[in-house]
Amino acid sequence: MDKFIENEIEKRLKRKMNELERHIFSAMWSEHCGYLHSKLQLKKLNSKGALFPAENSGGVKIGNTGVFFKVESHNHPCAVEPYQGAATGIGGIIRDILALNARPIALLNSLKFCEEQKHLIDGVTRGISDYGNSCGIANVGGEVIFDECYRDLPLVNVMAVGIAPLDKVKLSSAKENLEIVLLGSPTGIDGVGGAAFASKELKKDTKEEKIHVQIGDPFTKKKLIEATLEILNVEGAAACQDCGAAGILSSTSEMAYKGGCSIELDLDRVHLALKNMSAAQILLSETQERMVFAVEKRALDKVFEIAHKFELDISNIGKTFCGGGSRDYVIKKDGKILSKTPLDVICEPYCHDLEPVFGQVTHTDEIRENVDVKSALFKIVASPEFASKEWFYEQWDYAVGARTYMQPGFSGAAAVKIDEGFIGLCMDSKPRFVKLNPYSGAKSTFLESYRNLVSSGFEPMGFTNCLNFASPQNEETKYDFVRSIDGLRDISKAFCVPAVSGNVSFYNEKENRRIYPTVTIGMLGCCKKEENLIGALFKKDERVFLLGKKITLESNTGGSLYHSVLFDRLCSKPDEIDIQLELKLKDAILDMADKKIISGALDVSKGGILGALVSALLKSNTGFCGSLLPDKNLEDYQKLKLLFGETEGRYIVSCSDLVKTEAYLLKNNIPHSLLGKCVGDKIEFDGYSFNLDELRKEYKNSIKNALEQY
Amino acid sequence: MIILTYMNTYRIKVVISLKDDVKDVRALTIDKMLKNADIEQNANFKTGRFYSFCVSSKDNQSAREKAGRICLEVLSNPVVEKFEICSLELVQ
Amino acid sequence: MIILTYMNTYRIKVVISLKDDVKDVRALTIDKMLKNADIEQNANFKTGRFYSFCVSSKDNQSAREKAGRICLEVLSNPVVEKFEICSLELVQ
Amino acid sequence: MKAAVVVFLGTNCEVETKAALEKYSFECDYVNSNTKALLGYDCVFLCGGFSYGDYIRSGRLAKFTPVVGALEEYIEKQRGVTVGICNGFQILCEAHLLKGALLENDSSRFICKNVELKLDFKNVSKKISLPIAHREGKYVFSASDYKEVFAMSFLKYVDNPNGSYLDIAGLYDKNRRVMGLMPHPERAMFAKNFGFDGEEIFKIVKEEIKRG
Ligand SMILES: Nc1ncnc2c1ncn2[C@@H]1O[C@H](COP(=O)(O)OP(=O)(O)O)[C@@H](O)[C@H]1O
Ligand SMILES: [Mg+2]
Repeated sequence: MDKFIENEIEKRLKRKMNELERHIFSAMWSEHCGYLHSKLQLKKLNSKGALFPAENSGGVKIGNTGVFFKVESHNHPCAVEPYQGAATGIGGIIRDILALNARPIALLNSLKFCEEQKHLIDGVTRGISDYGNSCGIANVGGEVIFDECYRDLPLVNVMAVGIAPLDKVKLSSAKENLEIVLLGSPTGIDGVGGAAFASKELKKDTKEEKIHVQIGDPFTKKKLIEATLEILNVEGAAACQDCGAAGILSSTSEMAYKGGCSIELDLDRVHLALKNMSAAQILLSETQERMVFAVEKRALDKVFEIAHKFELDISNIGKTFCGGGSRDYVIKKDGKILSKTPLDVICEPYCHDLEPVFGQVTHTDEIRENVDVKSALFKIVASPEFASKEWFYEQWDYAVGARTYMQPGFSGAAAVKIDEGFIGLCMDSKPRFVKLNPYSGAKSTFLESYRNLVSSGFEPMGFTNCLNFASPQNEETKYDFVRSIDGLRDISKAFCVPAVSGNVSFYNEKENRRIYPTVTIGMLGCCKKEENLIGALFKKDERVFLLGKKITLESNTGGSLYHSVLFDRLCSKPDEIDIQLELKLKDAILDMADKKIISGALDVSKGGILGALVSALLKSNTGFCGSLLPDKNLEDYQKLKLLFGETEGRYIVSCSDLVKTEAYLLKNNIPHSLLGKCVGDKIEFDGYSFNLDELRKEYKNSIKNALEQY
Repeated sequence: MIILTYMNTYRIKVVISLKDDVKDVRALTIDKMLKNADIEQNANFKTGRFYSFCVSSKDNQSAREKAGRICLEVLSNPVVEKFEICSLELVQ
Repeated sequence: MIILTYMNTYRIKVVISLKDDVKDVRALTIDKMLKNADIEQNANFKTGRFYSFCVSSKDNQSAREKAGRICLEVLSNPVVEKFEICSLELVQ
Repeated sequence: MKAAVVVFLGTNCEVETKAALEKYSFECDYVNSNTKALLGYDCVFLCGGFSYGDYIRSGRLAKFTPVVGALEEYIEKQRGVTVGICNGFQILCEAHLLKGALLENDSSRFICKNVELKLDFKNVSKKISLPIAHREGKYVFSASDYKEVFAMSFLKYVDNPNGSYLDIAGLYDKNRRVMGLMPHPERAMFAKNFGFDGEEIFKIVKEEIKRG
């Protein structure tokens, strides 16, 4: 523990810490639990309209249902033990949803790897598969990004979504005179010190990090989910908190602190996996598959009965009480009081303010090298970032629960059925854009999700975020972090889409190599009617329109995928965002879906216009004939920019009634251009012709080939 | 110039299991089932993976080393698992 | 009337693997990988599951029988798998 | 008609199985693994999931529960139709109520997707499409059972995804009172993207119950 922090704690305690308290504070005042470097910044985010943004997970209200969602990072554990790291990441995020008495109904993930690290990719994929599938929660979407900057520093961000009737939602603050009950796996020494581990850079040799690895038990988790949902509907079950980072310590202290009372725990009553565990080990253990409840005495019997029905261990480990003037955290073991500490000192750690920061964004020049369009398209289609991700999502059960109406690969967002209609879910990040300019990059990431929802027929309602950064001690990282948050705040206000929850992961660096600042967004939207759901699919004989910005040679296309795939460069200036245009496009697309004017839609993103068109045509299995370029006498580098350049504010839609569509677009003043028609089995435009099957082979198999060939 | 080294083939059998301080969640479930089904009260299970494979090496010693490397780098994750070479035999 | 039988505890180690006529695809994958990575040309892998567990029994002989029953009825599927008891030891 | 949907600890497809049965106008109860009373039901469904975590091997630990004992009696007496879907199929095989066994897919990975199948049951013979979602779905059997299994398979993959012998995706027992299949018909009854071919399977079950 560093000297400054130690002094700070002892000043507030007005005494020296004992040994147990040293453990308590090193966990609770860690970056992971205490949000030391991010707390003040996170306050800037806009959560107006969110449901319980300060709880384990926030959400939005749809009819009488609370829909809760949150993302969590498990980057550090996955770097060391990809299989268990990914599994327990899912386990952790499920518990955050569960704590509100919400039934988890969907999972998503956002993964970033270095393409060569097959063992990491394989381990993470299997971890998600074995754990998520066994819990019976559909894994409906996500994204995978490959970049050299994630070598040894994979990012694994997972998101869970749950639903609860509004009047049944339980919060995490425990009032006085409640019994504290711990349900689930016996506490062992697995993962002791995990919170501290996640709060520092990875060591050179990851083998040293072993003791912090937690082990997931999906079977127990499945039982825990069912038991928790039953317990929280028992009369007298007052509050619930998941037992995650810093285990019993953080869950119980936060419950009491939020409820404004004191709490006393008797560690002798905790059910243990091993004999002779020390007080610190019991308190800090991150054994998976545990939940903490605060219940009235009269409910105890019923709660124990439920635990036994599900063959889960349970113990009554303490109680809350009114401590008179002070609110204390009291730890007893072997009949002795080992520590009595004011809760506010434990739960309100010293926070660093990252501001003011100095930094600036510089943009390098545009690319003027030529690559011919034909080979460029093949390279882009085969690049793992563009190629179909079916190798990943087919390993995850996306259909269990029979709520999935649009599955991965079908559209930019998944559609999941709830009583009130459908929720749309997606997860996105644009690390290259954030690296170029954190303020506009964060906004652009938000819009990526936003457009994914809109193009699938959903009205965006709220978002969650995961901020993956290097060490907050670096000046550059500080700047990136603060400006990313500014970007998220501004865009979320402009669109009235609140931040409902989130997570921060710092220290994603190793031996002075840092990841790109990576802002992951998970967004949720709502659609009332099944027939308004739109896939990214076109039908034969339909016309295809581009809506939104036309791309011209003057447009800014910095950060585009084709720069990195063809030239291995990250350069030039990203496009400006036009909020009015985005709103107008959203209204038009949702309205046209409702009026059945359009039948297919997708947003223009990775790979630009041609990328979007090709991916839709490959999925739809139809050819295309039309024109994408304004002028045929262009140099190749100019054509690349027009065809593959990524600007904001664009969608591609398909329709069967040309006249009606044009009339609608003109009447509502929507910028648009007719690209062509779905015909034949070739993609033909401006003198180019591509065979669908040849492209499909690259698109479908390139990831499998890259990852399964040894 | 051609150097001829005579290589032998050895068959190795190994067991990979979780380190002792890592919880074996499968084993705990099996224990419980056997108890419930009244087959065994304290079975105290441990689970692991078994592999048998060949390496070609010039002698016993280097075969063992090679097998160890395969266990460490290919078959197990040393962060949570340990391996044990159960047998090593010369294949005729 | 109380009959006292003194019970010993034995620890048993077993390996369960696929019968020879069932293709071990996992093994084939590892073989291929080792070959492509130029680690071993003909590794000829076989895979299996390893279990170690205790039974309480009055003697070695009956412990072995009980373990055999557990292997047959609990741990393996005799349609496709075979088992082998690798060791049986009295636990003190 | 009354259906029992058996819920083991770790089962996770009970909700959609019940919903599918109800859509097909069955009266439906969940029964847990301690139930011994099955004789009141016209059919018993063992549904998908990971009973007891599928620890040891899939479907294995479930066979030690009382309900599987009761199921043996139910089948012995030929009271009604038993259907095992996915994990349910694995349980039926592990309990030797159906021939054969299910091994890890040839890819050694979980596979979730819609697949084409050929359904051949009595006078029905058609191609249908159903979702699969399993990691241990490779159906195998002993050589000595070849004839019997060949005759009893009613559902085959058009493009074998997992290495199953004879492309078998589903089969019944010698009395046609026990059916097991890896694909999930209950998932293909609600959403357009998953199709509605699941009804074909429920139709067969209903007819077999009527046959008595
Ligand atoms: N980037 C963020 N944006 C919005 N809310 C955040 C962010 N990071 C953390 N939070 C919120 O802070 C609270 C504490 O989060 P956390 O400590 O991660 O919870 P847990 O330990 O249960 O995972 C939660 O309400 C969470 O949603
Ligand atoms: Mg929490």
